Amino acid sequence: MGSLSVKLFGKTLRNPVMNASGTLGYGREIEPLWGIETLGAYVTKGLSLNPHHGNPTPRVWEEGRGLINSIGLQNVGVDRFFDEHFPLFQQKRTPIIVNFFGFTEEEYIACAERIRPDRLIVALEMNLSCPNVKRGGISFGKDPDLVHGIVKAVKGVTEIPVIAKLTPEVKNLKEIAQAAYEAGVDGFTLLNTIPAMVVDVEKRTIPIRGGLSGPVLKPVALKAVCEISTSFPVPVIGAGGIMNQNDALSFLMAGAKALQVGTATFIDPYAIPKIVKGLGEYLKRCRCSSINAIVGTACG
Amino acid sequence: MGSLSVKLFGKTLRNPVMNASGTLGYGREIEPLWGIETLGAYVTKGLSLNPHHGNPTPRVWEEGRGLINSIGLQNVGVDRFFDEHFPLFQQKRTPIIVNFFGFTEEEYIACAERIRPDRLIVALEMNLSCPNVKRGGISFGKDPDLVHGIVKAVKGVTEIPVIAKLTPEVKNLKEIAQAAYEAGVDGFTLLNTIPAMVVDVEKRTIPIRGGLSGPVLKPVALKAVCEISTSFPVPVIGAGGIMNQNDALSFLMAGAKALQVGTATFIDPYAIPKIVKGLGEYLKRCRCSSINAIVGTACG
Amino acid sequence: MDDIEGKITKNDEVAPGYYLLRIKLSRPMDPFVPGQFVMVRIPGKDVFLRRPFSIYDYRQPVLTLMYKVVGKGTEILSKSRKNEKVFVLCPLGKGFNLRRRKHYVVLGGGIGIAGVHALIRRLGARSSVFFGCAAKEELALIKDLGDLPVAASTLDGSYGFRGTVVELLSERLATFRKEEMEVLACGPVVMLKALRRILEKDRIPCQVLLEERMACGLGLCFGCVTKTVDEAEPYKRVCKEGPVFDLWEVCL
Amino acid sequence: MDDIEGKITKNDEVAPGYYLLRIKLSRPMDPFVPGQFVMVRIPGKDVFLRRPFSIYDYRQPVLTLMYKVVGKGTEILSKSRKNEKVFVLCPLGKGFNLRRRKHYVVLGGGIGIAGVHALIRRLGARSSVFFGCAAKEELALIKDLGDLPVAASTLDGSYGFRGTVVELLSERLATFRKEEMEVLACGPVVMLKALRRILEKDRIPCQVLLEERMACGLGLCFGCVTKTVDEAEPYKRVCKEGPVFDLWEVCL
Ligand SMILES: Cc1cc2nc3c(=O)[nH]c(=O)nc-3n(C[C@H](O)[C@H](O)[C@H](O)COP(=O)(O)OP(=O)(O)OC[C@H]3O[C@@H](n4cnc5c(N)ncnc54)[C@H](O)[C@@H]3O)c2cc1C
Ligand SMILES: Cc1cc2nc3c(=O)[nH]c(=O)nc-3n(C[C@H](O)[C@H](O)[C@H](O)COP(=O)(O)OP(=O)(O)OC[C@H]3O[C@@H](n4cnc5c(N)ncnc54)[C@H](O)[C@@H]3O)c2cc1C
Ligand SMILES: Cc1cc2nc3c(=O)[nH]c(=O)nc-3n(C[C@H](O)[C@H](O)[C@H](O)COP(=O)(O)O)c2cc1C
Ligand SMILES: Cc1cc2nc3c(=O)[nH]c(=O)nc-3n(C[C@H](O)[C@H](O)[C@H](O)COP(=O)(O)O)c2cc1C
Ligand code: FES
Ligand code: FES
Repeated sequence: MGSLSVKLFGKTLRNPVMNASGTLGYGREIEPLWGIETLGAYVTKGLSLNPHHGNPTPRVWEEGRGLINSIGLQNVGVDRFFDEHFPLFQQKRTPIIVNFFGFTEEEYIACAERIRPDRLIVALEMNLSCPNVKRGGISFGKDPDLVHGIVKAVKGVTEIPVIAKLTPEVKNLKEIAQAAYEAGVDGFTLLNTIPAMVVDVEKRTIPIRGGLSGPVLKPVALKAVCEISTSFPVPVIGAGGIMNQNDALSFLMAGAKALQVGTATFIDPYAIPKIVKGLGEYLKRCRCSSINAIVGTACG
Repeated sequence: MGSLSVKLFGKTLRNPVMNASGTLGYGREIEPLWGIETLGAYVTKGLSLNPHHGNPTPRVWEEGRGLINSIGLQNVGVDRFFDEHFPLFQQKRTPIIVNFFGFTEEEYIACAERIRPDRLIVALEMNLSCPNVKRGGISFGKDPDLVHGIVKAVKGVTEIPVIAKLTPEVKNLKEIAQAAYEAGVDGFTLLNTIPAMVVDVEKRTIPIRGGLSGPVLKPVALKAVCEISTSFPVPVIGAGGIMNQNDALSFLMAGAKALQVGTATFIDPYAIPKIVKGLGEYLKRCRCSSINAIVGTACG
Repeated sequence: MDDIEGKITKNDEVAPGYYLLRIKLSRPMDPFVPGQFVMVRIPGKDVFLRRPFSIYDYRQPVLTLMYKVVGKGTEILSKSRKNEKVFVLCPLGKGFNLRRRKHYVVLGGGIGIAGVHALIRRLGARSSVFFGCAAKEELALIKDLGDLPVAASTLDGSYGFRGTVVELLSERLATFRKEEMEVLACGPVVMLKALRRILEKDRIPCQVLLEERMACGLGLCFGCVTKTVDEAEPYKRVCKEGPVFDLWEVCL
Repeated sequence: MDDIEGKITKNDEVAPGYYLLRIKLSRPMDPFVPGQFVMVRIPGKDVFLRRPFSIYDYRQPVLTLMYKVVGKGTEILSKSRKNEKVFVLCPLGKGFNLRRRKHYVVLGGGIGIAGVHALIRRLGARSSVFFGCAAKEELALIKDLGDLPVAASTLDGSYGFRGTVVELLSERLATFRKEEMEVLACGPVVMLKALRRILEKDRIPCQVLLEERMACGLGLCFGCVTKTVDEAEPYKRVCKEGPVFDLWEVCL
């Protein structure tokens, strides 16, 4: 029987399927439906040094087979997360990846410092690309020098592996990845949402500006995963419109070592367990001994 | 009765609806269905100094409600276009926008020089962002300095207004636009396709890498149109997933002075005449005297 | 809480633009509290996100919803036919808290009646029911409550009190013993704001069922928040901390 | 050429995985040349691009297509029911050129028969028809040609000649007068390549109907090209310069 387990940054995950940050609350919310130990690893909602209130509504909008969100990074702050929510993952022995962000370099650093190594913490995932929040108009993911600086600084204050989560910067993606890589980044998550907007033609207003996620992202994210996974010798985690087993396989074959499922959970709250199950069945069908054997097979 | 006519670069177009470059052949191919004089202006297939053969097949792929193309800029070259195809537009008195590209700065310049001013030529549209062709890996639209240089050089050799057609560079869009603006660009077309890819899970291959177009682009393009049209005092032409009258209105309200319809024509070859008609009816219904009155009303 | 497959057994227009939808569930739903809701996956592929609807009634195995056509999702739902399959994530959220009072005044404004229908049924004689709508055609929305006394108002005066349901309540408020009563309401924001104004003086206890655009309905996305007076954490999730909130704790 | 609304009047499985689709057009289609094709908008919203199909038969107002289920579009089409509406852009492309010869040898391989069916009907006695398929179940594809002599081959030998249709033709080739004949063929690329090999020595004139993924079908997108020996402009559009090409001008 094939094994779904993958090794990421020296830790063994029982499968390569994670939730995408911000799409599975603090973890406990999904427990009435399925246990979070189903996940290869739980990715936290984006955390910051201090709590954030987030944006006014509307915060979510349907656009074709896509979702535009403008949550604005509402979160209880890194300390309260570890006080109130981390115990559940300890109890269930579920590895976590801590997604975090800051509005200044200092905030990133202080937030990373706050997170002490733990055998359940697989990595810190730096959200370098939040299109929803515009403090001073700066976005760290925009500029290779900024990326280099911030990754280097974060690497300097933590022993936990650091993942850079990038936005679909299209043509500059490789340049940005290069900057993060040179600063010592341990892996990449691709992609975050794409900036988007809706016009209400009746009211002549813009009901929402935010980040686009869901199936519409998939072909763009696949391209990014293939490009980055063949260019850098560190693991890539794929995200963007993974709705089912087939999408998951596409990302693995494009070079992703692990996967994050976001918007799909809103359409079908069992999407994640179904994908985990589907991957297991696929291994059986193709008589593969390990899921790792298919990683990058389409994009060599 | 409201008027659909718009003024662009000093010329009056009978309506703001154009085809998007590369999606209406050389113009004559649609004539069995409707006359090209239906268009506000015809945008040429991307032309280059010398003819180009383009890419091997598959060149087109359906991905959800999106199209991925990898045509590779096949075209007969600028000279043959003017010899063989331009007479049709002269005969039908249809204004044209000449979309062109090059693989070197010299090719851009030489191509632009070849195009003599004509009362039917509204503008030259520089394709700064062709993700399909990778000669030397350079893409002009990537770097603000390259954009500045190439726009300035082209402006130096032609009296025809010059439009920069940008790719969804997401976070750098404004910076790129700024570079083009400082080099004297007369307008923008937003957006070109987004780089994308497909994985064939059965065969474990990548059947196509190319540019993504169609409805999936719309919310991304709207965002770009709103951002650029409010930042620079030159006209913006909107493109990206315009399928019907409502989409067209969204782009106008987001700040586009004119529109380009691409992929929609493949789904419904009458999409363009229907949109022109629909806009006319909208003006009647809302008792607007001119289509210009709604431009930018949502995104002020 | 579960995602239950069901089959449409009825989807009838009960008043112009209003529908009653009966879904036969393939498995029993967990016990629910009035005010709780479900997330329905609209049949077909044209609607991406699920849509939230209050539990109008549930008698195993039939779940009943009442909805108004307001946009794309409800439009397509209204065209779904008998025997079509739907997935229903249920029951969700926090319903009305009914352990506090002896006498409840229940208000439903327009389609807001769907949010308090199960509540009214559960309270029976412990409640006084007020229903407001635009015109007498919409009285069909309370047909199912035929056996209970309902004070109704119409904006055009075509039936009952002419005016809003809050104006009607305001006229009758004096007849209730304020110390013993609590108001439970569901309706458009303007209605809830007006209600707030008439209850403000005595700060009469009041729970309101709020609506917001939702993506998940489970508390996962933080997309459906409403602003509250809690300064430390002003935005609460309607799907998780709500949809029923204490009127005096929210900023409408 | 026009985009004509039609109504499905028949959509029957004639052999496992093969369907005959009859569409009643609301307006007459322009006169067509065998080998020309149509672009069909598949009912529903799950298929984005239209799909190309050869004109199998057309007798006003009924257009007939024959198709094989090979992927998403044809799968969904096979589930379309009677009376469903479809849009058909037609007639498209350049058909077979029939002004040249007295005797035509027509080859259809598998579903390729759909591309030459109307041709065979038009040529009548002027042609010798060869049809190859995998097994005798697929003979249903030539049932409509019952009144004409067809030489058939099956890969498994369950009917007629055992082997490919090109092997069959190769055996018979000597019986034809090469100076007067022309081959017209439609089938998978492997078949056309094999055909090329047996015709190469005498460079017998041959027209082939090629298939390519298409977006527009009108020559607008340059998505459907095939490579030719024309060095100046190697890529020709299958939908515009084709789908019928001179075998000796294409690089298969
Ligand atoms: C807890 C809860 C219970 C609800 N119960 C019912 C019910 O029993 N019956 C009923 O008819 N409706 C109910 N609603 C409202 C219902 O969810 C919306 O009317 C529906 O989602 C609109 O979908 P649509 O695609 O038709 O509209 P859209 O095209 O998405 O939007 C059209 C209009 O509806 C409004 N709208 C969209 N989504 C919501 C939403 N989630 N809540 C409120 N307004 C919205 C928009 O502001 C817009 O003006 C409830 C909402 C919530 C949050
Ligand atoms: C001019 C022309 C005439 C044709 N006539 C017929 C006909 O009469 N009957 C018939 O059954 N088929 C015909 N075809 C092929 C038919 O268009 C494809 O089988 C169909 O488009 C596949 O759609 P799908 O969504 O089912 O497959 P997809 O899911 O898109 O693809 C599945 C498989 O089909 C192949 N395929 C996809 N598109 C095409 C295409 N345009 N041409 C060839 N292979 C393709 C792919 O390589 C893939 O292996 C014709 C094609 C052309 C270009
Ligand atoms: C509601 C919502 C909230 C999100 N919040 C975060 C976040 O806090 N931090 C982050 O890095 N990404 C966030 N994302 C982006 C997702 O993690 C993911 O990268 C993106 O949605 C693409 O995956 P999907 O198409 O599977 O949803 C959020 C996405 C959504 C839809
Ligand atoms: C088949 C095809 C060919 C294209 N060729 C060109 C081109 O030659 N030059 C160019 O600037 N853009 C080209 N584009 C991009 C379109 O002009 C347009 O920017 C894009 O498709 C978005 O619009 P749409 O969603 O309406 O198609 C092409 C797009 C398609 C689909
Ligand atoms: S709808 Fe997702 S948190 Fe409420
Ligand atoms: S399919 Fe578009 S040119 Fe042939």
